[in-house]
Amino acid sequence: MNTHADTMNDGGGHVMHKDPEGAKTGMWLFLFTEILLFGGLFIIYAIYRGMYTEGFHHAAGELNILLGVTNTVVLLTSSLTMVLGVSALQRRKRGLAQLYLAATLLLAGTFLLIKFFEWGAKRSHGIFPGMEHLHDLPPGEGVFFNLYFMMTGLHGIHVIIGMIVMTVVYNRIQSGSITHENQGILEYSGLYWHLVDLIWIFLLPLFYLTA
Amino acid sequence: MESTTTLSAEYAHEDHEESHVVPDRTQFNVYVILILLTAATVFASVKFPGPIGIGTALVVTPVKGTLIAMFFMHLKYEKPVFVIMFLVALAILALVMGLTILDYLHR
Amino acid sequence: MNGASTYSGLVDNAFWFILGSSLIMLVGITLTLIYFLVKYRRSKNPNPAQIEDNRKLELLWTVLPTILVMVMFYYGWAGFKVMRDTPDDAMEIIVNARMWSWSFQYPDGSQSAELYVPTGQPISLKLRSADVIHSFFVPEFRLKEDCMPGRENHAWFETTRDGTFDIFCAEYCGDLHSQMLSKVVSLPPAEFDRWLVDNASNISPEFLLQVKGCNACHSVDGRKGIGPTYKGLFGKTETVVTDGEVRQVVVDEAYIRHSILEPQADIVQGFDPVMPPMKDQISPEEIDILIEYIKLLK
Amino acid sequence: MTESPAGSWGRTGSYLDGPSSRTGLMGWLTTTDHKRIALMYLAAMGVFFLVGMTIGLLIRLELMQPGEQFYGAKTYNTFFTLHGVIMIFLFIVPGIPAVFGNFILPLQLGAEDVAFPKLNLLSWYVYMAGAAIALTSLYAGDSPPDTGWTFYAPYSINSGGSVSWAVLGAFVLGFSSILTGMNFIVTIHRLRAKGMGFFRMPLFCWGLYATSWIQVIATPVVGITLVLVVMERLLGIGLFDPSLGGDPILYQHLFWIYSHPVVYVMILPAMGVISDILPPFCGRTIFGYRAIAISSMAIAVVGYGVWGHHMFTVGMSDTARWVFSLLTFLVAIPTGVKIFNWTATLYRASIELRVPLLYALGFIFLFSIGGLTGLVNGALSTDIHVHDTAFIVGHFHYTMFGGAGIGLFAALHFWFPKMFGRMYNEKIATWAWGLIMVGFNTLYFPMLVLGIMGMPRRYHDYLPQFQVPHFISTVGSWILATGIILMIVNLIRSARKGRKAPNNPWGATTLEWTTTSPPPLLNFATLPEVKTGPYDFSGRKPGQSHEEGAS
Repeated sequence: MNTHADTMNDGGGHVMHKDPEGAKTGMWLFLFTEILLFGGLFIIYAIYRGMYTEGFHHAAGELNILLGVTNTVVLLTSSLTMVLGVSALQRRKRGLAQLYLAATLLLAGTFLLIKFFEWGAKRSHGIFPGMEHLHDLPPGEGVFFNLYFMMTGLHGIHVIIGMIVMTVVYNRIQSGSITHENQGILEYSGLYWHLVDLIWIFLLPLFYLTA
Repeated sequence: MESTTTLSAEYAHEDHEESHVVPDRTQFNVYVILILLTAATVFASVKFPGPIGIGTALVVTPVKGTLIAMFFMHLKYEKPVFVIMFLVALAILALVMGLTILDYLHR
Repeated sequence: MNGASTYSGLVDNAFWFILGSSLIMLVGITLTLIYFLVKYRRSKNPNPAQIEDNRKLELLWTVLPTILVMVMFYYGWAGFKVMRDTPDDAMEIIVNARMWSWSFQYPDGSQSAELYVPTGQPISLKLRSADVIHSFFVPEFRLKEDCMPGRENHAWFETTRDGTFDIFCAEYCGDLHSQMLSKVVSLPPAEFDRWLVDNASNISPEFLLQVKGCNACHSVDGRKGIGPTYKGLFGKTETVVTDGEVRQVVVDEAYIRHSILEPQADIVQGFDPVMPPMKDQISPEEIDILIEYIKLLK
Repeated sequence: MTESPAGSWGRTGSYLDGPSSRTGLMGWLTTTDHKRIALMYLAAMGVFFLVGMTIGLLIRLELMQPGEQFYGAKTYNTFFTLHGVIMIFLFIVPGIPAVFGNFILPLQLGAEDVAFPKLNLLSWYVYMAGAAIALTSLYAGDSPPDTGWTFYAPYSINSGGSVSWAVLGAFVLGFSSILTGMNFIVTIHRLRAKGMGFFRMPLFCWGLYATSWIQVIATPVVGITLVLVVMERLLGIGLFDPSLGGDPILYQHLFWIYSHPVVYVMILPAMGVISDILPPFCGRTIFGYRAIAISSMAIAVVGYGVWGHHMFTVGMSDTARWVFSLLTFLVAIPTGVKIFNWTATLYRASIELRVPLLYALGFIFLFSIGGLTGLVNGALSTDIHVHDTAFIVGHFHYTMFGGAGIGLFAALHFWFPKMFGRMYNEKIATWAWGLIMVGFNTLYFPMLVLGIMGMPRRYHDYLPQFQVPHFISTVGSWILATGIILMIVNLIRSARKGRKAPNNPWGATTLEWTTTSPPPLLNFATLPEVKTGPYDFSGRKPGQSHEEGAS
C-alpha cells in the first residue's frame, strides 16, 4: 500500500524510503549553503574593493590574465563533459558516461595544476599568506592578495572535493551500483560540480579582469 | 481512527516521473555561448579597462551564471519550487550584501 | 539618574515614551491573561467557543502596533540626530583609548587622564584607539561611541551643569576592562581656562605615568601587575623573549626607550604581549623624564 | 507494503526498548531513529546546560559585591566567555530543534522518520565533535578563551587565550546546525501525511520550517567569518586586523549577519511550542492560525535585515544606523501579532491550568518583557545609552532564557508523557515553575535597572552605586537554580518511576497524540491521514482524548 517505489530496511527495524525529489531538494539546500559561504567572502571583497580601489587595481595587475582565462575555459569545458556524462547515463550508455566523467576529472586536474603553478609563481615573489612581504605592500594590496588566496583557496578545496566525489562515482558506475535507474548520486555530484564552475565564473572578473 | 497507510502522498504521484533528458546539442550550444561570453568579457576588460570593461563583466557574468544554473544545473526543467528557493537564497544574499555596502557608502 | 548634557532630555523622552507604552502593554496583556484564566476556567466554562480568527481585530492589532513602533522609531531618531550633529563652535578634544586607560588631548596639545571641560561649551570628541576596541561611555550624558583602532569616530556633548561624571569603557577589552574608568569634570569656563594653563605646565613624571596610561599596568611599588613593576627595574637583568628566542638583557636607557616605543619587540618572560606601541603618543622629552624617574625607583 | 523483518514489532513496541538486535549503548549510538537521536541530544544538552548554569552562578557570585570576591578578572573573563559559548552554541541554538524538532516533527507530520535518518545521526556526531573541540579550548594553549562569545576582532586576533579552538568548535557546531536544518526542510516538503497541506501543519512545524531556513542560509556566513579569524591568528591575513589594513567593523557586520538571525533560530521553535500547547489546555482551536504561521516566516525574512542594531555605537554611517533602526521596528510587528493571537486564544476557552500551560503563560510574560525591552534597543538614541550595559544582558536573558529556555521547559513538560511514556509529578513541577518564575525575575530584572543606571557589561568589578541591584540579582540566581534543579530531579525521577501515561493525556489534537506513549519505532501502527486543520476540536469535549471522543 505504500506509494513509495522502494522501501528498504537499514537493519535496525527502520524503514527507509527512496525519494529522489527529496534528495534533490536536500542537494539544492546544500548548494545554497555553499553560495552563502562564498557570499560572505564576496561581501568582504565588495567592501575592500570600495575602500582600496587603487590598491586593488595595482595588485590585480600582478595576476596573470592568460592563466585565469585558460582556467575558466578548462572549468567550463569540464562542466560540459559532466553534463554530457549525466545524460549519457540517462540514455543507458554506461561506457560513454564513464568516459565523460574521466574527461571531467582530467580537466579538474588541469585546473588545479595551473592554479598550483600560478600560486607558486606568486609565492616565489613573497606573495603568500603569512609572508612578511605582504605587510610591506601599499595599502590594500596585502588585503587583495590575502583575499585572492582565501577565495581561490576555498574554491580549490571545493575542486579537490569534487574530484574525490567523481572518482567515487566513477568506481560505482564501474561496479554497477550507479545505473540509469539509480543515477541520483551522479546527478548530484554534477550539480555540485556546476556550482564550483559557477563560483569560478564570478571569481574571474573580480580578481583578474576588472579590479 | 484513520485506516489508510499511505505516507506523504502529496507529491507521490510525481515520484515516478522520468528525469528530463536535455538534448546534448542544447548543452553544447550553451557551452559555446559561455565561451563566447567569456571571450567578450576578457576582450572588453583588456581593451577598455575602466567603466566599459567593468560594466561588461558586471552584466555578462550574471548572464553566464544564469545559463549554467538553467541548463547545466537543469533549473529550467525543474519544478518552480526549486527556482523559487534558489531566488530566495540569492535575494537574501543580495539583501545582506546591500545593507553592508549601504553602511560603507555613507561613511 | 539626572541627565547632564544638552541632549540627555531628548533621550530621556524617548525612554519614557518607549518604557511607558511598553509597561502599559505588558500590564494590559498580563491582566487580560489572568482575567481570561479566571473567567474561562474549565469548571466555569466547559464549552469553549471555536473562534478561528477575526479579520478586523487582527488588522487592528497589526496596524496599531505598526503606528506605535513608527512613533518610537521617530523619537529615537530625533534624539539621535541631535547627538550626531556636532555644533560648529565646538571645542575639539582627542580621546585616546588604550588597554586600559584613557587620555584626553586639548586644542593646545596638552593632555590629561581625566576629561576637563567648560560647562555650557560644546565639546567635539575625536575617538581613537591604540590597540583593540574600546567604548567611551558617560551615562549622565547618554553618550556612547566606540574607539576603533585604525579609524576615528566622532561624538559631541555639552554639559548643562558643573560636576563630576563617570566615564566607563563599555566595549570588552581584556583583563582590566572593568578598571578602565575615568571622569569628566565640568567646570565654570573661567575655572576651566585656569585649569588648562596649569595642566599644560605639568610635566611631572607621576602625571606622565597617569596620562600615558603606564600606571594601569606598571606599578611603582613592586606590586606585580599586567606588566613588570618599575621599582628596582633600572640596572636589573631581565629575561625577555625576542622573536620567540629567550635572552638576557640588562635594563638601561636604550632598553627602556625601545620598550616604550616598540613594546612588542622584547617581551619580559611571564607577561602577555598586550602593551600598545607608544610611538605616536609620547615625545622624546617625555621619555627622558620617565627614564630619570625610573632610575630613582630603587 | 513491504514489511521489515522487525516490522510488526516496529509498529507496536516502544522505541525505548529497541529491537532485540540493537540493545544497550550501541543500540543508541548507532540508531537512526529520530526519537532516539532526540534523546541523545537531550542528554548531551542537559549536561552542557548544567555546566553553563554552574558557570553562570559563579559569575553572579563574584558580582554579588564590588571588588574581587572569589577570583580575579582573568578568570571572570574566561567564565563569561565559556558561559556564552556553551549556552549559545551548545544549548540554545540547537536546543528545541535538535531535541523536540527531531522527536516531534516526524510525529506531527505523520511520518515514520525524518527525510535523511543517517544524516540526522551524523548531525549528532558533528554536534558532539564541535562540543569536544570547543571544550578543548579549556586546556589547549596557555589559557582558556577570554573574548566573549562574540569573538570581536581585533581582540580575538591578539588575545593570548586559545581562541582558535573555541572558534573552530563554533564552526563545526554550525555544520551540525545546517545538517539539521536541511533535514527538516526536506522532511516538511516531502513527508507530510496524506491530506496535510502546508496550512494544515501544526504551528510547531511552521516554527521549525522558518528556523531551518535561517540555519541553512545564515550559518555559512558566520562559518567563513570564523575560519577567517583562525586564518588571521595563524597567518595574519589582515582582513579584520586594522594594523594590516583590515576593518574590525566588517567582522562585526559578518558576525551579526548570522548572529542576529540566529536569535530567531532560538526563539521561533519556542513560539511554535507555545502555539501547540495553548489549544489543548484551552479546549479550542488557536486564534489566527494563518497569521501565526505567516508571522514566523515574516520574522525569519525581516530578521535578515536588522543586524545593524548591534552596532549602533561602532561608528557605522548615520544612514545605516537609522535604516537598521527602522527595519528593527518592523520585526517587532509580527512578534506582537503572535502575542495578541495567543492571548485571544484564551478568550471564551475552557481553560485547564496544568503544568505545560503554566510554562506557556510564563513564556508569554517573560518574553513580552524581553520583546518590549527590545524596543529600547531598536530606537537609536535609547540604544546608544543602554548598548553594552547590563540592560542588554537582562534583555537578552529575558528573550533567550525567558523565551527560548522557558519554551524548552514548556516543551519538556508538554511532550514528556509522549517521549517517556510516563507522567511526572505535577505538584512538584508546579512548585518548580513557581520558583523558576520568581527566581528569574529576581535575577534578571535588576539587570535592566543596572543598565539604565549605566552599569557596563562584562565588568569584573563595579562602582559602589551599583551594589544593591547586583546583590538582589545574585540572590535571584540561587532561587532560579533551585527551581531548575527541582524541575530536573522531578523529570528524571518520573522518567523512570512515574505512572504510565495515556496516549493523549492532554486531549490534544495533533498527530503525535494519536500514537502510543511512547511511540513505536515506526511511529504509527497505521500511517495517519489528515482531513482537518491541526487544532480541530469539533465533536470533542475539552480534555478528552481521541479515543475517548470516538467511543
